[in-house]
Amino acid sequence: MIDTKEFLPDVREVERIIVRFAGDSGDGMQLTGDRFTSASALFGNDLATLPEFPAEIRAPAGTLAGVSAFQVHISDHDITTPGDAPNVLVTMNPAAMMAELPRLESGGTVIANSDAFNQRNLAKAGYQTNPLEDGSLDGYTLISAPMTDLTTQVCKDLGVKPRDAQRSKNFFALGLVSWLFSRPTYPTLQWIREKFAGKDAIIAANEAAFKAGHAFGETAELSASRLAVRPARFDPGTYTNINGNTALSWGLIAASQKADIPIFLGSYPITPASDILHELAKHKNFGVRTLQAEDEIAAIGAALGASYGGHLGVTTTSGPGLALKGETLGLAVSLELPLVVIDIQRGGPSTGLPTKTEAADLLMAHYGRHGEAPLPIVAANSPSDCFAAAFEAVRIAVRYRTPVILLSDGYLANGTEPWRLPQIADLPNISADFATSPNALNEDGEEVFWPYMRNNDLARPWAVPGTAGLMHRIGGIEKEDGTGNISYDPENHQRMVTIRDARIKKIADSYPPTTIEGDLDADLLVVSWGSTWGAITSAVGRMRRSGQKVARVHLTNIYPLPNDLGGILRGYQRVVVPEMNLGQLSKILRAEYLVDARPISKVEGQPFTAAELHHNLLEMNR
Amino acid sequence: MIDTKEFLPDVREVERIIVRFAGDSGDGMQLTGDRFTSASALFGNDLATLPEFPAEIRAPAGTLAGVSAFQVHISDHDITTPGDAPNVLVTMNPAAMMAELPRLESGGTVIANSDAFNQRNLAKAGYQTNPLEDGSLDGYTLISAPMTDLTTQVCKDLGVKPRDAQRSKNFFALGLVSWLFSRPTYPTLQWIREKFAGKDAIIAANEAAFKAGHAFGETAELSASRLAVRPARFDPGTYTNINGNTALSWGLIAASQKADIPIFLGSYPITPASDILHELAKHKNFGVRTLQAEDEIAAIGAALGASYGGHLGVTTTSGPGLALKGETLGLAVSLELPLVVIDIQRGGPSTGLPTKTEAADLLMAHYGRHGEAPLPIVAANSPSDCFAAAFEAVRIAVRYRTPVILLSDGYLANGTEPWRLPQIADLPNISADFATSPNALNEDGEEVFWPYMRNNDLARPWAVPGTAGLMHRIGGIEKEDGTGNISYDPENHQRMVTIRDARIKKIADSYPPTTIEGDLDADLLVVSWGSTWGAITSAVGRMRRSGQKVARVHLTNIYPLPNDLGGILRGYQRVVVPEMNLGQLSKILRAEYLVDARPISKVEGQPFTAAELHHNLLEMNR
Amino acid sequence: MTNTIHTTAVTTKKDWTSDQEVRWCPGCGDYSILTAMQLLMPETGVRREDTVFVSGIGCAARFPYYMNTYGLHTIHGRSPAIATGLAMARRDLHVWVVGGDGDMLSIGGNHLIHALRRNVDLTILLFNNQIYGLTKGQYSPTSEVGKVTKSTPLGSLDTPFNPISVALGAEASFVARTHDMDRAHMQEVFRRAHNHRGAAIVEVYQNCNVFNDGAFAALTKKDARADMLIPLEHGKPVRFGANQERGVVLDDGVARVVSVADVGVDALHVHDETAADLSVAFALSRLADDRSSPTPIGVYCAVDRLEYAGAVDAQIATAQADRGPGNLAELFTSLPTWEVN
Amino acid sequence: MTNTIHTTAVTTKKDWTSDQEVRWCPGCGDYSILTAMQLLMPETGVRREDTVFVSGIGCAARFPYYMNTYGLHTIHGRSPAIATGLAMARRDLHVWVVGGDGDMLSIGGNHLIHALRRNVDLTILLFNNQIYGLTKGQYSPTSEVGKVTKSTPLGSLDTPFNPISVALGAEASFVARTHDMDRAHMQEVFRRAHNHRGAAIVEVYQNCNVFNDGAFAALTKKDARADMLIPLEHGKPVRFGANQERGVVLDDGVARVVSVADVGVDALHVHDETAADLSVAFALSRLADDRSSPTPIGVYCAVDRLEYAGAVDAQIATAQADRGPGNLAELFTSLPTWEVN
Ligand SMILES: Cc1ncc(C[n+]2csc(CCOP(=O)(O)OP(=O)(O)O)c2C)c(N)n1
Ligand SMILES: Cc1ncc(C[n+]2csc(CCOP(=O)(O)OP(=O)(O)O)c2C)c(N)n1
Ligand code: SF4
Ligand code: SF4
Ligand SMILES: [Mg+2]
Ligand SMILES: [Mg+2]
Repeated sequence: MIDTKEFLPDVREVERIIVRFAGDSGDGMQLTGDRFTSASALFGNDLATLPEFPAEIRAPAGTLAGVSAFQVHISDHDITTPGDAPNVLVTMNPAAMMAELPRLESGGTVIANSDAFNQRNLAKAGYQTNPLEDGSLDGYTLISAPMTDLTTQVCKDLGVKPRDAQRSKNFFALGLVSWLFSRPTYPTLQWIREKFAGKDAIIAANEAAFKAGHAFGETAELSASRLAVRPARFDPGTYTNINGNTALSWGLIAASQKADIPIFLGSYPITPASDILHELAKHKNFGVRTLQAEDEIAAIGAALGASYGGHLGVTTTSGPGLALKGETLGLAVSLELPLVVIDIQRGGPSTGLPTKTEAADLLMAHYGRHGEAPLPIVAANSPSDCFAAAFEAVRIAVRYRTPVILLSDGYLANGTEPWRLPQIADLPNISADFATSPNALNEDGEEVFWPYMRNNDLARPWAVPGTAGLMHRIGGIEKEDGTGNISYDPENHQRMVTIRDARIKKIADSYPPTTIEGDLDADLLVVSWGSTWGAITSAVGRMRRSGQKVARVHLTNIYPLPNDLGGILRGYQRVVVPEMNLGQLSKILRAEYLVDARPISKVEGQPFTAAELHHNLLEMNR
Repeated sequence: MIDTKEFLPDVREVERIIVRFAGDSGDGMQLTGDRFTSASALFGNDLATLPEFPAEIRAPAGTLAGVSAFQVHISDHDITTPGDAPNVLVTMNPAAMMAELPRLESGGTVIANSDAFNQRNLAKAGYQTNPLEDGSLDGYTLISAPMTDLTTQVCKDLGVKPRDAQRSKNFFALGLVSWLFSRPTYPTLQWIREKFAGKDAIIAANEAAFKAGHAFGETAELSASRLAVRPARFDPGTYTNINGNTALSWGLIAASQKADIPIFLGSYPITPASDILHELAKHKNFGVRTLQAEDEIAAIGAALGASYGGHLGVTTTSGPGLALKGETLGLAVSLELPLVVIDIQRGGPSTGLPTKTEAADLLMAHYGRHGEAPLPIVAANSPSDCFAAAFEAVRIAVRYRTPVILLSDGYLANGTEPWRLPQIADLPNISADFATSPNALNEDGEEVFWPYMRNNDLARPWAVPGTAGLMHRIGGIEKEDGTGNISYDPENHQRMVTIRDARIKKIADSYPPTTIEGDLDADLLVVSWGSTWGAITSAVGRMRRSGQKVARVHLTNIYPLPNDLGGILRGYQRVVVPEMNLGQLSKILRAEYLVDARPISKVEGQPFTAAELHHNLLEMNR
Repeated sequence: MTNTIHTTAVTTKKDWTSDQEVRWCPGCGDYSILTAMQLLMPETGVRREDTVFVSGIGCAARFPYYMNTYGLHTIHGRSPAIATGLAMARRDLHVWVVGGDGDMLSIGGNHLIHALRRNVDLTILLFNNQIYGLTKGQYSPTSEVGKVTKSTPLGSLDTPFNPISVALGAEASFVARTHDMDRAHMQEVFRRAHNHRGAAIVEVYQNCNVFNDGAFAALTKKDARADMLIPLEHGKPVRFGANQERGVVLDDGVARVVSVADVGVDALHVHDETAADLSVAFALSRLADDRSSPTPIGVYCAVDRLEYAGAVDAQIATAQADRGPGNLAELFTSLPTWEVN
Repeated sequence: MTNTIHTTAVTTKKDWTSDQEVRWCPGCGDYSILTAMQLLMPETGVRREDTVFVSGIGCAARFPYYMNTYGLHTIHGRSPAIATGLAMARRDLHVWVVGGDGDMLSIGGNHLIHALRRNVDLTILLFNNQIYGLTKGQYSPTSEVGKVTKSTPLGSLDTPFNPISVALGAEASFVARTHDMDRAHMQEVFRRAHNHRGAAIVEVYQNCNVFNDGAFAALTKKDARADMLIPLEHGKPVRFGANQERGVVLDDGVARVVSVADVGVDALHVHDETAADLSVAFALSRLADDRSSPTPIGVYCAVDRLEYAGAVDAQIATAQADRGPGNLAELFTSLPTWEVN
């Protein structure tokens, strides 16, 4: 634990800083960024991160395709995005400079490993001359250090092989940046010792590199001034820095514990969803069963089979996988069994941009099945909100006996932010409420079990195999209302289609009232869903600080929509819907409420920045 | 050929008659209906038919589940539906009576095979007493004949085995009905001789039964009067009576001939689409290749592979299969290759009602793929219109290099109507326009081939393997505009998403102006798509004949919608959309045009009747 | 939902018969398979509520409706995958999977072979009628080359699968074949499959009298059986014929039918169903390459190897023993945390 | 688009190399496979424009981008199906299919086995690295039991497929194995596969040095090969070892490694790749059941049987000969018609 009062007085204080680490895939930038983030988290800053990987496993060293980057936004107040233009850019090679410099704020600081700017690397990156020397960085603050060389030197007497020593150069960079932003050093030093326990040479090399970088900052005559960001004011509690996929996995585990039904995950690896499989596979002691199935259809099938057996069936995937699951989802709709289907969206169509973010699966989630096959849809707003969204998805699935689609995206999956650990007792209970006895009388007055009798929620009983006396047979053919027997009767079909529709719509009765944030009396209402939450929060904040009136509603439950939403929308002159697609939610709102909801679209494989949204909203408010 | 002037003067003339043949699956009702239809077609009536099969292959004899029915509507004027309530119901056993009597118009005629109304069959059908005797048919005209017995008797001396003789009783029924409606007899007699050529005993039995039925009508004192329907006034030409699946298959063949590219059909059997596979498999002499694939995914995959090779890739399925094809369809969208995907819709969700009709796959056709993956959608209106719709789908696919979804449904698939054969020379030409030479210059000024260069339609070149100099590599990862090389560039992705969207929207520029039928100055506009066309045509006709004003627009091109549609919709006070789903097109119209389009829904596995639509429209016009 | 296996129930055939009307065509081979199953179940002593039949789509797949147990009629081809999830979740249940040759080998082929290699505790019955029944008569992946059907008016060109070979190629631990004309044989083979630990697959030659009548008559009709069916019996020389006059030898790795008189009894192959090496089982499966030659029936192999669901449960038990049952508070604090007061 | 096969081109390796930068990890086994292919192609004499590489998704599946031919990079698992359509439509082309063990045996397993049984004229290369490379290191259907990966932190429990056995169980007509450390062997096996009429599948042991480094080192590293790889050569006794001191016999249907000194050369199995009965090929495939024992490489079987696309074309030709080329007017009047004047 850190004393959040501790503060360094000898530096210039700023509210927030955005740092972007960029280098070759082999340069360890993700780890460097992660360490910097952790130190900042422990220090008490609010923060948000955005890792960006190349699409190739290992693109050729030194090329533009191989650039790996990690952006972190640290702040002394509540922030919701990893920031727009970085203030500081760390570039470990020319390719990183070439690829990332355009993002840097004008006048920002560039930190470069000058050793990497040799003829060969410059050529690979497409530079004719060395940007560190040819004046093209005029107007930026440049901190150039021979990181490879200095690291090799400090490692010389530590018994470290030169190749390993060179590898530690990212810790040099980390040390330098830590100095620059007055980060405490001990969390990193401690982490190095724990992480590499047993590999003494590596520990020594990394420590030495880190300290050398820190010392470089202290001793060199740097033109950049040293900055610090105060700890943010957080609500009291225990915090951890968490990414969306981990939060989502934990949300599932927590809900499974609360419902007292074990998780069964059927999954097939796919970026950016695989990490949920990896995370859940670690927690077998929670009774979690994971199956890496032969494909996405088998994955959802197995999950559905487990749900039929009384487990909490879950399946995780991304767009291509969800497209494959449509037929089985239809069966789940017809069987009315709990099932949680998680889509971590990525750039499409087809294979698209597998490592980039997008939110264009919303209409598929709504309509990607044949026939009238409605099901509820929940979306997560931020990395840590993935916990709550997963919990909500399980709540709905279990209570209403229905498959639920939970939408997240690549940005939430890998991005991190501080998360206040919930009190376990405060988590709502979920009741599986398995059927244990007959629920109807047949014509002969005998007690029988009818699998399609319904409760007040219009939900049917969940009678799991092994329960004596409740044997029944169900399937995907239309069922007779009540008995669940096969029925080809026209009126029964109409009735069942209507009931299936009504029971999903009824879920909205269980929502809390919709919250309108900002200026209730504004003309402009921003409606949104998913990971746009953070950027919109920032942009709306900027609008309001500059005196512009704007209201906003963010939806977690996308289907059915909240009962009070229509009334809210009709209360505003203009409704805009920023989306990482061509306007999918706006389509739904227009159809549902006949309100002229206008999309603000971005389909670049990258999240909105607060600045571009601010700009858009300003236009709308004119 | 028939002399359409021929007419029988000794009977009462009516405008139209609806006859429904119903019996056990083993009773040959489909064949009987078919024969009656053919005789009527040759006689020159307009007609429309609706076969209804039980879901089981051979349900237990005599049960309700085993009832098979065939309805035919014959008329002296243009009709568009198989009719609402039958005027005459033929029931070959008690189960057929139990199941079908509720449909009969009040006061209608019941024809029954009294031999089948024995204790055992009555019990199986759930009758306590015999409806032929207990007075429950009072109010109907009952023609009861011991068909089995009479048939066996006339066959006695023909050397026919008693079992075969019994089997001929459907021809007795056909003979009786033919007499009742003054059908010419020789087409049926001729057909019997051709069909059973070589099986002399069967021919003799069927002929004898048919004649006996006819004679029974002439000699028995029937309380029903003999009716006749004059030939309809058709446009001059050659006609054939065709069902939707055959018309659709022929439309594909015709388009393939016009485009001079052979059909490659990849398909997996599924009701009610299988008959297209069966039909196309017969026409190998047109160069048609058919593959019964291992599943629906392989089916579309193989079709796409064939399209890549320069063939006309086609895949046929129903809802469950289309749900499976979503991922590959996304690839086809990304590859921008011609492909025709045919969905013969049936009752859903899941396995649903496989032998019943429904039109609830429209939103899946629009949105059943991840990412932004737009593609054009065409729908057929009537059995014979399936020809034109298939032709249109091929036209769009080839010209715009895109997968097209063609929607039909179970009702169109099996229903029949007269179709005037088109003049082959009048069929529009379709040009494959394969690329044969480079289309760009690279940086070094060399001629190169860029697979994603576009023409005025925004369509890309179709360069098939085997073409020297045009070697290129394409796939589902995002492609650089022009070159088609893999690109992860954010702006390129935005550009490509936008282009893919725009190129599909542009297809609407090739449509003829939308036709408004009925009263242009009405308050009420009926908008529709698919197989509702016939019932709406009838209902709108009835409205207008009774002095009610109503306008209607029927859409063949569902996506992109016609450019002039928004203007049309906004010109009416009320817009209603009858659909065999919960309101899918109405959702799209509302979102697109912010017009309060109201659905009229029917999801009973059966088409709308003109009467119920008439009733609905009257309500709307109040 | 505890994973204890109960095997104490005393029941009769009637107890295992559901109240649903059977809807197969009169004369369909599926009836006798159903009877064999309903007769077998009381003998096993298992409880009805612990028994689940899972199926896909097809005539065969209607089977679960007729058993008075839990039943899940799913979608075409997916039953092995769905059953895998159920069996992994609930080791206390007896999970049967029933499907046709199209369901299991065409659209469902991949799920089938993966269930077999994983060796999930499932008893899989493949009703092979060499045709698509429910969709009214298209050829299937087991139909012979040249077959004329609705979808192959000029004759099919696809070399069929041999289901036994496919299963063995997929590392199946229990593979057997029986046919719908011999209720006692079916019952015995089903019993063996039911008792096997791991995935058991039984191919049942089944007559579709509507669309492919007599497909197996040359093998299974009463007077053909002695000459055309080769019963496999563990530990015994492989012999058949009315007078046991024919037998099977392995000739440089290939199984061949010989006259016992020619080679002598000692030269005959002695069947070892427990052989961990599946080579011989595979060689035997090749005997049935066309329907004019004698076909082995019975248990080709019954090998004991790692069962999947049990192994999954064992990993869970170990994890819980090592780390204690899951504790949310511990989970939440497993990443670095900090306190704010 | 005429179905004539051209085989006249004179080309060099460079002609077969596309302008796309190769994006595999440095050291990946895929590089040497690519080189083998680019070296082979000029020797075949085929034209580049008549050659198509079709692939799914995975590291292996990037292959088509690097060949200067037509190339189709499709979606995960579907390449055998997509290639089937292409090969059926265009018999004049040489269609290659490339994919990894996940692509071909996990999600794509069904398409693969159906392509094999149909015997469509495809040359299929399965790069088996026993891991999911592109998705960063999960186990695959060929990974060994106990493998610890991201998705199996406690070790995998799934019995792996033996790709050769799977292919043989699926009636494959050409099955071979080679490895990424022996370019000459790869080239020869690829050539054989390319020349085969029908579906040919080649398993290539491929090293993923990032996620599964050294998976095959015990077999393929230079000094192990003589003892651990058993070269299959048609018509020759199956022998191996630095001094040819070991060999393979068929012992009551099971293949076993023996010392030649013990049994004598004449007792060794003489390899017959043309054997229509796949039993022996299957028995040989079982030798490789774990990586500590010697593994056969080379051509397991190369059997001539009905090729699918050719048979389809023949049906079309017959139909056209019998009924004349399709005539629309005739088609339209093939149902009963009537005239209205
Ligand atoms: C996804 C999907 N595709 C196709 C079908 C249509 N279909 C139902 S059963 C069947 C095959 C039936 O054959 P088989 O599995 O051999 O069973 P049988 O009827 O012969 O017992 C098919 C193709 C379907 N229901 N779902
Ligand atoms: C439908 C779908 N599911 C999952 C994925 C993710 N995915 C891409 S490649 C791959 C497996 C890669 O393994 P393998 O086929 O063995 O190829 P390798 O990378 O090892 O060469 C997976 C699961 C995908 N692209 N599409
Ligand atoms: S169609 Fe064939 S398999 Fe199906 S129920 Fe009838 S006889 Fe049996
Ligand atoms: S991840 Fe493995 S298989 Fe993929 S390119 Fe890298 S080394 Fe090769
Ligand atoms: Mg079958
Ligand atoms: Mg692999």
